[in-house]
Amino acid sequence: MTPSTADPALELIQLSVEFVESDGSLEVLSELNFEIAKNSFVCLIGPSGGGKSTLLRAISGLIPVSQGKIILSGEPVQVIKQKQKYRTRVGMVFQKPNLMPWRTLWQNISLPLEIAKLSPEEIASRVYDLVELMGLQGFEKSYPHELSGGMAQRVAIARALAQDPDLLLLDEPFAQLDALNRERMGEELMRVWEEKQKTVLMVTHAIDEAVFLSDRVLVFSKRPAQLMLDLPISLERPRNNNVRYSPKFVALTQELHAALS
Amino acid sequence: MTPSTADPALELIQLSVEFVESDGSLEVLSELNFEIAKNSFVCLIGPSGGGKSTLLRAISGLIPVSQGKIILSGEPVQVIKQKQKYRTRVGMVFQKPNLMPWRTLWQNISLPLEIAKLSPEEIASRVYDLVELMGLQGFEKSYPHELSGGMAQRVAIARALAQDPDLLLLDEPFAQLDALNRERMGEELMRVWEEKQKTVLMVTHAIDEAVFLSDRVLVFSKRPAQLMLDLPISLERPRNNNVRYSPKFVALTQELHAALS
Amino acid sequence: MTEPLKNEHAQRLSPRISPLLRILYPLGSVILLLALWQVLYSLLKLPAFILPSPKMVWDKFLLILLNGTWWHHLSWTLLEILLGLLIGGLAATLIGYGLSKLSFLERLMAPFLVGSSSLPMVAVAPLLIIWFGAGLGSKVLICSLTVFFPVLVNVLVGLRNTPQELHELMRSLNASPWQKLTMLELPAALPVLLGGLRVGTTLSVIGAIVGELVSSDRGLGFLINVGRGQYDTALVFVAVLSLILMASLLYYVVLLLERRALVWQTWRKDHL
Amino acid sequence: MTEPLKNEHAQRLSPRISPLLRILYPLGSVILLLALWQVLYSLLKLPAFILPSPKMVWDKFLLILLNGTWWHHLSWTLLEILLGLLIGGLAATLIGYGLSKLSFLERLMAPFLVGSSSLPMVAVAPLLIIWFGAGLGSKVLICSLTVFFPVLVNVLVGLRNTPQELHELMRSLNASPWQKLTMLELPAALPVLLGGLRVGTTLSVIGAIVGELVSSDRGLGFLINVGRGQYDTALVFVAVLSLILMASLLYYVVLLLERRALVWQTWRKDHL
Amino acid sequence: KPFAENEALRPVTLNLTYIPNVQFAPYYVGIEKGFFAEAGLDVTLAYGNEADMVALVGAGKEQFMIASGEQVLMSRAQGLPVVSVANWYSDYPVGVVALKEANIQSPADLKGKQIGLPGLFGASYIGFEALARSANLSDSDYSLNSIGFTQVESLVTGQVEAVVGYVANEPVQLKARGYEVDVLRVADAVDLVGNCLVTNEKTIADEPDFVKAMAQAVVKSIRYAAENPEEAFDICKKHVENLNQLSPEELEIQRQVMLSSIAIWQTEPLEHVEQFRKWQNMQHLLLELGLINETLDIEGAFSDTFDR
Ligand SMILES: Nc1ncnc2c1ncn2[C@@H]1O[C@H](COP(=O)(O)OP(=O)(O)OP(=O)(O)O)[C@@H](O)[C@H]1O
Ligand SMILES: Nc1ncnc2c1ncn2[C@@H]1O[C@H](COP(=O)(O)OP(=O)(O)OP(=O)(O)O)[C@@H](O)[C@H]1O
Ligand SMILES: [Mg+2]
Ligand SMILES: [Mg+2]
Repeated sequence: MTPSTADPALELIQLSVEFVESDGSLEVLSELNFEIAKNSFVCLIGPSGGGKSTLLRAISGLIPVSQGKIILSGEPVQVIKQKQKYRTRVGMVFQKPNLMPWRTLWQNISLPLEIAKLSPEEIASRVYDLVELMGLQGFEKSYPHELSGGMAQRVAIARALAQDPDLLLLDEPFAQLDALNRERMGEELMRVWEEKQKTVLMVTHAIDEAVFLSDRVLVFSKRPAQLMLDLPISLERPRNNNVRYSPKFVALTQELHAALS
Repeated sequence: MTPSTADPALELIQLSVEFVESDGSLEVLSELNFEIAKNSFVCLIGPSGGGKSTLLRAISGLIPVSQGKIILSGEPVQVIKQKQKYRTRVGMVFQKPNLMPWRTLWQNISLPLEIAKLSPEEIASRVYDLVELMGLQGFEKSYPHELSGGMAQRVAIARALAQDPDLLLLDEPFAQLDALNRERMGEELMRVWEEKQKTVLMVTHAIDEAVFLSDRVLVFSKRPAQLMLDLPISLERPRNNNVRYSPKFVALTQELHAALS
Repeated sequence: MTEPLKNEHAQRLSPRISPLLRILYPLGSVILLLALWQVLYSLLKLPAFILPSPKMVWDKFLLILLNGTWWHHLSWTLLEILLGLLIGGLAATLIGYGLSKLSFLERLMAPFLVGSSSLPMVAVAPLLIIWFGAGLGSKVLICSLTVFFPVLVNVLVGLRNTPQELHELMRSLNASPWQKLTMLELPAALPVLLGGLRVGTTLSVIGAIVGELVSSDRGLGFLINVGRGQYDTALVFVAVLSLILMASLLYYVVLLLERRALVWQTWRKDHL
Repeated sequence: MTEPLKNEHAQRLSPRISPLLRILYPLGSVILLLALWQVLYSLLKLPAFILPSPKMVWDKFLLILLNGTWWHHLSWTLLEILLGLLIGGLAATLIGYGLSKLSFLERLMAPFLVGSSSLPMVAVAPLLIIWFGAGLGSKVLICSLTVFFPVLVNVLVGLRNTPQELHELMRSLNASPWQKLTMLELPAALPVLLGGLRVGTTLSVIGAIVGELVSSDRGLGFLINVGRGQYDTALVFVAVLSLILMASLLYYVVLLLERRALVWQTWRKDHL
Repeated sequence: KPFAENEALRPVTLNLTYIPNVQFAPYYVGIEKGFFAEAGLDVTLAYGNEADMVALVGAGKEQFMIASGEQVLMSRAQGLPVVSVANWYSDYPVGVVALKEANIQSPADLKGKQIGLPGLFGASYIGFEALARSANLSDSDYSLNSIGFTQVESLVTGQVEAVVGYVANEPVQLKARGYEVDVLRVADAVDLVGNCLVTNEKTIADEPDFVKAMAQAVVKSIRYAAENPEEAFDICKKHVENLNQLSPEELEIQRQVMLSSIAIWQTEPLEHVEQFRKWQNMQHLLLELGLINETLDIEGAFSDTFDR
């Protein structure tokens, strides 16, 4: 579980993203350089409108890059995207669960697999495992409107995992949940991450959440976003709720708080 | 600012609330007894579906009580409600800002005053003060859809304060905000409370928020709701962000965590 | 791990209506209407060829029901309507999808869409009959046209309102255009599309009748013409009531289809 | 203290269309239509009394525009429509409000609302003329009826969809019934009400024309009858095109009113 | 058989205006008694709006129809090459009907009255104007109400004092329902051409035998129906929708309608001069009413070479 920077899951090299508009262009990311080690859990914090979502969208290939490169396990995103292998490389979870309301829980999880045209048996077995993993048994036939916010978000994570991606991107995945559910979902996510051995990059606004979950917290500056702080979180794993009350945890939280205000 | 139980703002005496349904009745609150001191800030935590919102709705007279009494500064709610003085007694802030989309920020704040048929001058001066108090200057003519979530919630609080009520009820008012905005709004609310000298009863799911804001935290059991824990928060006031890292804060948080799980 | 269903609340709070009441209410309405009609008849004392009594109309209905005339004409009108719905609905869906992909063309067409929806078929039906003959074809054409525009507008609106985030999701999953169509766009547009079809049904009935009134030798519209020509007002009433009933039934059938197809929507039961 | 506006994003991403294009597009559509028509005319070589050329229609238009006939008839139809809108809209709003307070009555009426929306006016127009005379009155009545039902349905839907939480807010503020009506229910129902009026406008045009086609001595529908009676198809085209234009204009006027009244809504610009 | 010898019957559509009705008895008789078949024709009847039909015949899309005389002239004025080839009605079939109490005995009595008619176009309008002009009345002397085809109802409910309708229909309907009425027949005032069999110039030029076969079969059918009214009425029951479902009283009314219709049928071909006069009177009236703008070649509008 210790990050090995020798073989990074994600490398950003001089990455810039601009939006061209009728009234001039807006530079959102400016010459960003960092890498994320394989199997590490990294959180990204920064001011609103700073460009965090933009970065995630660039990594998942939804928007073009103006300059620089994004490299996933050694291969540039653009190349991967064309090779159609892409969908096994990056899974994305948005702020809202983003489920298709006309699909049942089961069908929502199987969506990426159907798109990838896997065999029905293969799909069934994978989805079955994921339902189990995320503790969604008994709700397979429920439609999204019948699910609570926490369950819907769990389905969204299951859907992203269905692709079995090397890199999991999460954009404020728990923002819609209340405080208690949020804590629970965080623990859940950590458990899955430990079991599945994925690389995770997650955007959040909650400092304690970031500290509790990650191996490393990145702090973005205001727009154009640059790396302001790169804080390793050397708390022992596996972690449980008590770690929140340890002096180390409190100190890390305080440091991030200071950096942000 | 020290609570004096001698002259309570709110007293519940053997309070029960049931909902009668076609398939039997549902007891939501069961023989509840407690009082809240004048000018104190009390938070209420409890499991989902436990009856917290029901209690607030009962106090604000929106639903009838099956048994027992609710007494506001010595007078039973039912009596007050009939006397039409009621609206100066209780102000309610809901989970969603609940603004009228066709009214500007200014007009939304003035709503309770228009309903109370105050003179236009009186209304203008009161709303002006509240806009200032909540830091909403410059947005008086904006419509709700032009406001951010935090600003909308601030308007909702201003609207509740416009009635100049003795008791302010807040039902998870910050649930829709992200973590950072939530902290800010908490501090804001505390500032207003200190300035205005109101009694506040607030429902929340966030333990640290409860501890940070209140003089006393009440913990509800599962349905039918009963008082499980009544925890005084003896942290010094005025409080700032650093108090979150004090051992006392951490201990209180931990105690509440334990009570809830 | 089991959390409460999200809208447990909402469902409990929505007004319940027993199945008995659901039948009793429309029944009540009909009885009310009949009573009103009878009172009007007895009070006004108009000649029967101006306002027949409910009894006369009922007798006439039984007569033509038993000798097969009723079904002969009703089935013809129904055929026109259903063909019109099928052709108009299908054409609108296909063209709507095409237009939605070519926003340039859509803008070009927008004024026609508004204009044509206000085109009274009764004014152009004769032109259509001159151009396309007086047979089944021109009636189906009129029906198709009346159905076409509301469905087209709804297809456009439905496709346009597909949540942007779901489009992003599909893109992030590298979905092919065909997969986007079948897995996202069609299901997303379905509720609005069916809504358009529902409105279209009503309009289609009117279209068929208008076509028949202008020229025909079969159908409920023809029956209205015959009744009026022979001062058989009871027959006119039977025909008008039949077509209202037919329109209402068709409406509810589409509504039912909608509910079945859209179980995934929190169905608004109080939807008219 | 100043936070970003909530839908800064959304606004930036919505497609912008320059005011020039906004005029150019409909213009393009019209030119396209004319071209198509001319091609059809030249190709099919139909006699002019079946399909006149654009030029013939334009000449006829100029002729009746200059001698005042056009305005004479158009203004009459417009009067019928506007009176119908006023009376039908007002009645629907008042009755709708009443029904919404008496849900028992509403349930009783629901089948009629569905049924009546599918009642072809062209079939009952003669009956109305028998009962209410052939003058302006019966046309306005037909218009009012066509406007009545869509507006009524929308008033009911609008009132019913007033957010429950706002009702609670008003109750928690001890608002009087009158305050609830003016401060909550009316403003909340306004968008849907105006939407109904917009649909009603289109229907009202059709209603007026149907009434005039059945019996009249003035109005665009009458002009259509005259044109058809005199084998003057160019005149029929002028009348039909005029009424389409009028309907579209009325539609856009209501749309404009809607936008003005509803500045507080994030206005869907791409709304047809 | 003059036409199509040793061949199968030639299918042809005869377009009638309005809807199936006892007044169309001759055409039902022609089919049932085989008069059309004898002429080598397999006739199908179709019904529709008069103006639409005239346009279709004028455009050569249809070949035969029954139309009112003024329609022939008005459409010819607009360039439609339609021609009348046989007469059905000897008289103009329109009249003004009033209840006895209105006391309208002569066209002059129309002065100051509220008069209902379907619209300011078509046969009833033209017939009424002819009648009014015969009494030197103009439109300012009475008030015209467009009431659609609701003449009987409007008269009975007192919305108007007199209505314009078909002499064979509305008066019969009213009398049968117990109303006493006065009828002013247009035919008594002016001699106008009535309804006739109409085809187009192209058919006449290309297939004169075909036209002749049709015209003569029509004339024969009219005569037979007029001479055998009871048989004709029975035949009607096969062709007229709803007739069988009428009550005996209502059925009798329909019989009366047919009988009064027979009274104005042209059972023998009209002399040329007589025909010419009727057509010319019609043209004169249309010119006066401004419904046509220039004199037409009357000889081109009708032909008497096919019906005899
Ligand atoms: N498609 C786009 N076109 C133009 N500008 C855009 C686009 N997407 C984002 N932006 C702008 O880029 C900036 C960064 O946006 P982004 O969503 O990445 O911020 P963020 O850090 O995710 O903020 P938040 O914490 O509020 O989610 C914002 O100013 C936004 O307005
Ligand atoms: N009007 C009502 N009729 C029937 N049952 C109701 C009604 N309002 C609430 N309930 C029920 O009462 C119980 C308590 O609900 P309440 O909203 O008070 O819980 P809560 O503590 O506020 O929960 P949460 O933390 O999820 O907001 C729930 O089981 C709910 O279903
Ligand atoms: Mg973001
Ligand atoms: Mg609650």
